[in-house]
Amino acid sequence: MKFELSEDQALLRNSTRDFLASEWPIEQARKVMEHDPRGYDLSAWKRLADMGYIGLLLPPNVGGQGLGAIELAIVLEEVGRAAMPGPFLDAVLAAALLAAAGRQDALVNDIAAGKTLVTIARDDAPFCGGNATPTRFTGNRVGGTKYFVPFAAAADALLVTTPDALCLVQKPFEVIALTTFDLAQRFGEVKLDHAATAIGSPSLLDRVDQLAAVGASATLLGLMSRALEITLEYVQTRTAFKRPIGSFQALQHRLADMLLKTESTRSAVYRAAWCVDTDAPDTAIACAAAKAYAGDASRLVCGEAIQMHGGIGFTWELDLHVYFKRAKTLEQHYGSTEAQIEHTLAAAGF
Amino acid sequence: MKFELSEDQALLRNSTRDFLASEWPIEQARKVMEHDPRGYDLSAWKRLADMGYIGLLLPPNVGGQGLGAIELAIVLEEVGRAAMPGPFLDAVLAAALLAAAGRQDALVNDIAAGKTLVTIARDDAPFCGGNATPTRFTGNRVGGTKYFVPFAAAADALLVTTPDALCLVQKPFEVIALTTFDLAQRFGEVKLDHAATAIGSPSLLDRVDQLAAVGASATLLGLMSRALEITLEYVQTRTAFKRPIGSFQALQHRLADMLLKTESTRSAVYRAAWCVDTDAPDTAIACAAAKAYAGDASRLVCGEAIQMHGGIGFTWELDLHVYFKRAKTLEQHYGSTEAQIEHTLAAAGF
Amino acid sequence: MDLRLTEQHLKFRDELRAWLQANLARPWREELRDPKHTEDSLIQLRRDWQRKLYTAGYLGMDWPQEWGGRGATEVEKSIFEEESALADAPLIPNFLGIGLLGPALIHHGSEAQRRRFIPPMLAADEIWCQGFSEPGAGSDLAALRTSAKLDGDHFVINGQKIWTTLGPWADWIFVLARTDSGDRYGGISFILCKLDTPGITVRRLRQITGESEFGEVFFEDARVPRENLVGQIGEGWRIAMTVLAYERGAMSLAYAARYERDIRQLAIACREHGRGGTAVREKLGRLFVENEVMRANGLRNLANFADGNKPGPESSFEKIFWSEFDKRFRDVALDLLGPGGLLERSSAEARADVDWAREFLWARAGTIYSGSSEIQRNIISKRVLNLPQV
Amino acid sequence: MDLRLTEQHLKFRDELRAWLQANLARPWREELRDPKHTEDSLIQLRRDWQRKLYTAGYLGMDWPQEWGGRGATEVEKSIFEEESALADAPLIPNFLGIGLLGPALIHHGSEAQRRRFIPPMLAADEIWCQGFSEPGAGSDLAALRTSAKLDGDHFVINGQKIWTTLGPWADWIFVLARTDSGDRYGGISFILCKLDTPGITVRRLRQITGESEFGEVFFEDARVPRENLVGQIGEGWRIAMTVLAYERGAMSLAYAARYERDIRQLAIACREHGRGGTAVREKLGRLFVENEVMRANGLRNLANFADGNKPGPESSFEKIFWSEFDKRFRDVALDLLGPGGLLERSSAEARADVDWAREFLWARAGTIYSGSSEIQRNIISKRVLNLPQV
Repeated sequence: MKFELSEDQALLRNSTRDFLASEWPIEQARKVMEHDPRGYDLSAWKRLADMGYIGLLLPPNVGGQGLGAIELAIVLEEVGRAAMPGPFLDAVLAAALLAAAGRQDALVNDIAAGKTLVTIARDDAPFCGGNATPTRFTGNRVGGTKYFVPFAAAADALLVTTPDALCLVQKPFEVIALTTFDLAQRFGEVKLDHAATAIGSPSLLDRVDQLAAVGASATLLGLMSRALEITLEYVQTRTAFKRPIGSFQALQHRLADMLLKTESTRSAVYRAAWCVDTDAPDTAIACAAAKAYAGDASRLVCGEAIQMHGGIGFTWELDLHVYFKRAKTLEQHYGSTEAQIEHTLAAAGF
Repeated sequence: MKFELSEDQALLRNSTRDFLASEWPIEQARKVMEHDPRGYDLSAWKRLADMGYIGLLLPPNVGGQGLGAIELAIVLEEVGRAAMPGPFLDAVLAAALLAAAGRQDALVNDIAAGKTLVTIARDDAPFCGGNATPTRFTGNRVGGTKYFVPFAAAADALLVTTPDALCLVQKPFEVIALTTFDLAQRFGEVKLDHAATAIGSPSLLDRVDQLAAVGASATLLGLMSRALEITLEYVQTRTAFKRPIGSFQALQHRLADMLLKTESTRSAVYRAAWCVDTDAPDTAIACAAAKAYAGDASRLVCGEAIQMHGGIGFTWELDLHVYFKRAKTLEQHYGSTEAQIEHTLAAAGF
Repeated sequence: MDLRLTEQHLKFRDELRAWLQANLARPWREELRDPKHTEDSLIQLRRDWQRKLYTAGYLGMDWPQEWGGRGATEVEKSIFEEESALADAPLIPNFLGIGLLGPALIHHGSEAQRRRFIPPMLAADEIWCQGFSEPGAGSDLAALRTSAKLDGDHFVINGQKIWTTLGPWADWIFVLARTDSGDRYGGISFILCKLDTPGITVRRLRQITGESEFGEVFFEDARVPRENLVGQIGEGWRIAMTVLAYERGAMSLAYAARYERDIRQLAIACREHGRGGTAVREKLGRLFVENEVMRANGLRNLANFADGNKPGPESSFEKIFWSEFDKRFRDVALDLLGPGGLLERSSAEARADVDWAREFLWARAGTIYSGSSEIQRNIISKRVLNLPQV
Repeated sequence: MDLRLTEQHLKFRDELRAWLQANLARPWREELRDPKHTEDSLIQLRRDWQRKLYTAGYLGMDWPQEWGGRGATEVEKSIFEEESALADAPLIPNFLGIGLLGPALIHHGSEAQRRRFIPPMLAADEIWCQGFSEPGAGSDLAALRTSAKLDGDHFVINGQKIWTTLGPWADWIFVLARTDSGDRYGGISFILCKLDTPGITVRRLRQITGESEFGEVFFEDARVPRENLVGQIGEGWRIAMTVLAYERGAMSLAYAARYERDIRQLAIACREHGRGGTAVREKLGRLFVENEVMRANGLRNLANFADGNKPGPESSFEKIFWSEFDKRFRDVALDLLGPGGLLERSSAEARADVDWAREFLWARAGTIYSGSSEIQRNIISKRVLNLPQV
């Protein structure tokens, strides 16, 4: 029994951290977020693919690394720490969904190679509530409108969820940009009236949803870890009333709570990942609980980070708002906190 | 415009505080709670009546003082501070209900004089939920079971709520004690199959419920004010690491929040009372919001008071637990927090 | 106890309400989402609005008659704020000039200074920004290091000010500068500087909302006439502390009016999106309840003002209450709305009622500016609770 | 990463589970609500249970073989706690003796002390209570003032100890006493005292739950043989700090097991009372989610122990997490149940599943005893975050 990463896993973490430090220093990440209309950088995307990251979960015969959820969590924690923009998790999940549907063709290979971008189109309404009209698949055509489709404008194909089947739709799409305050992830609204190929039953999503929960909560963990780190550095150096502000007990106690939340998220995320990899009986509970907890915790920690920075924390220049906005956005996607609480209860038989 | 009490009101507050200090020092209150099976002291009850407190809201022609909700709040704030046990608020509300129903008879007079105890029997189930079976009134008889009837064992008559009518039932009752951790208020379960007199429509409760909300939230205000006072004294004298613990910033910030909650409750309670007295358009909202807020705030403040006392706060000997238990109990009665939130929304047209 | 406005105040309120209805073309939220507007045109609109208010006699109401005063008190000012919030009127650009500098000049300035500065300030002909905070002096304001050295009949000013609201549009800045480096409080002076003075540079400071209402102001050997000193040398700290108390009037009623409108909009949005259930209802209800308590606090403060009390350290309660509530409210709103709540105002599908995403971000500033929640709690523990300080 | 128990640990768990099923007559909650029981008879039952566990080899499992050890580690101890919680077994009365004094004797005691005290402690023939806290020394334990003056071959002890769990039933107490008033830490010694020694008085201390598990112990010129000193004079603080680290093993899994049972009972209660709706569901769900995170923390700690790590200051996380959660959980439970949740165990209509009222009150102690949440946060900020201390 061991909670620490294995040697290979630790190596993956270190190499990912090094890779992102050189490819995606925060200045570069922010430049792409603020100035690249696509929301990510194509040549950097190719290098990410060449390093094997996009094919992380795919079997080797389709160009993948055949790794598991723990490795996914390791990489996405680093992605979160670096606040790397782009459709990384989306592409990984789309590839996993295709693989789960038994596809081993050029499409999957091309995703892993970074040549083709596929993301999953899920939301049937732009807001929460019962007013959604599901997209339908009949007679080899898919019709309806999908909202908050990740990187829809850049995608070559979409995996569209319908109550009838999961289906694959090729571009071109009519995409209306849905612009949120999170510049690391771009969304589009896509009107569908397209020929489509069924690739499998909606139940294939179950496992992909677990991977999504692990991936998103690992990203949230990375975000909050880094925001806490930045804050710990700041409170050691920033002085007020002739003392470092980190010496004030009221802040110390809140920093202790931030660390507690961060480390508890870490426990939950890696436990969930381990459950997925070992097909443990409490996998569904562990994944949903990790995402639900991570969303709350990350928003709180990143928010406290801004507060403790005072005025400077409210400036565009400082990076903290990028973390805070990402955290709030991820809370809403890949199964919102509310949805994950419901998943937890359902999986626990409540 | 003036938030401060008028001269008469300030006099009432001072005289009530003096009266309770001599009649109900905390040692006496605790003695009665712990050793008097009735839960209050008959001779003290008589003196309370003689001072005019029970008839506070009643018109002078039935032995009352003809005062209003502000005065009710003033008195109950003091009752809360003193943690006075007994059916005071219950008797005041029952008298108000009878008066609202137009009763000006000996019964009302006797309540005001402390000779007769009447309380209102409302709850149709011991727990929250949809499983309650309403008590019914038909053919001049009332049938059903009422739970958490205040001081049922001591009551001479009960005002029983039914969907059909409010009705008055005379003792004897078969009472099963419902013993909670709050020793200041006694409850009983009463099986009814009794002759009963209709006294009016259930809608008469609306105004009484507003008085109940004011009275209960004023009591909660008194409880939390006193718990905070006790704690402020303690943190000034108790030392740890060679400093008074009140000099630790982590405690200071929490004490500031406790004061903020206490003073905000004060604003809400007296605004609600003033609304009732002036029949202001936002009376229903103000009363429900005051009770909902006071319940949360008082539990939090009394709980923090225990925490800041450390081990000694967890002892029976110290009085704080009496305040804490009263606060949690009042949160559940006279319109639970949940019910008052719903009242607020309904009154605001949501 | 009496929480009813007097006849005189009711009359004031009714006249103001009628005036607002007649004079306010569109609610501010509609201006904000009109694509024709730029940051500059929005400022111009606020400038025009201030001019209108001034002409109608609604500014400086509690000042001496000669400066526009009409014998009003905190009560009229609070009614003004509440009615402006109800009508969703723009915030005047010179709110800091009128809120802080005006009282400073009236109580501590020279007659010449009052004549020179007050009329154009009220008329929005000159926009003022506030130069108190510095990169190294925020919560601990007295740590400020911007220096003013007397050289003949000029001060030579060096240093940097930050969080200067409306800095990029302002004509003048009122500055706290250090005239004696050895005296923490007594070494600070209160000086007025024209922003086009050589050696003064204003830089925009972008906020996390993407807007740039704030600025930074740099001083490099900027020479400012000695006559621009308010009060005596070394009196700056005392003047600033006096007027800062004015900044925090009875704002709770105005905030409660604004929040109630937004809570109601949130409920409408939930209905429109088919979002029901007791969980949604309880969340809306808790927000509404807390907002009612804020309103009760506001009524109490207003009544206290009407009763002749001055704002005291209790104003810290008000600041903590609304700013901490705002954070929670905006967060719950996004959770109820779902992903669409995070949309930029200009995006497709964004709701037109409230700019939920911007409000969520903006709420993070409320617990920081004008004395952070931490500073407010320090004030309460020290000045209200009298807790031992170590 | 591997969170699976090894074959050996699985075998241990399965054997223990079978043993518990065969040997535990009734779950503890059923004993608690059996009206035949008194406080004394419940203690007797716990004593009997400890004896059974001892005979079966489940106590002192990680001690040297001669004292019952079987080469076990924190992993087996944690499994033991979790399985005991799942089976709802009684808490052994000597949990503090075995948890704190045992390690102190093994690492710092004399051979004679071990022979004299360990066997009857394990067999529950002698019950031990802990004499660390004093009325004036709680969070600041080193402020303790109980004095032990050497007089020939006896210590003469004067002072008062408080929060002595099971004090009223104990035979012995292990005490931290001051042998040098000038040396804050180095002036403290660790001494064993028989409670029937003349000059020692035990008084029951009633808790807010109405129970009297705690006591106070008064020392008035109590003469205790010098041979009852553990370690050297002045070593008491060091010994206490070492063994206190043991008090906080990996308890999260045991707590999570117990809380899950109660959360499920709460859901059943809501169903039985016809209490539905999304608000209730969300509350239950949030509790369940948080409890799962506690379980994840527990698995992580367990795996770290199995991996050879010793408990460090991170154990403060565990303490804060469960105790703060417990407070919120028990409060939400009462809100979901309504007035009936506040009933005393013995009252009509009280639910038989869980003593909700008592748990609500008892939860207030969790954030106070064994190092309050405040102390735990101090430890984290100092020893984990290395924040500057002033």
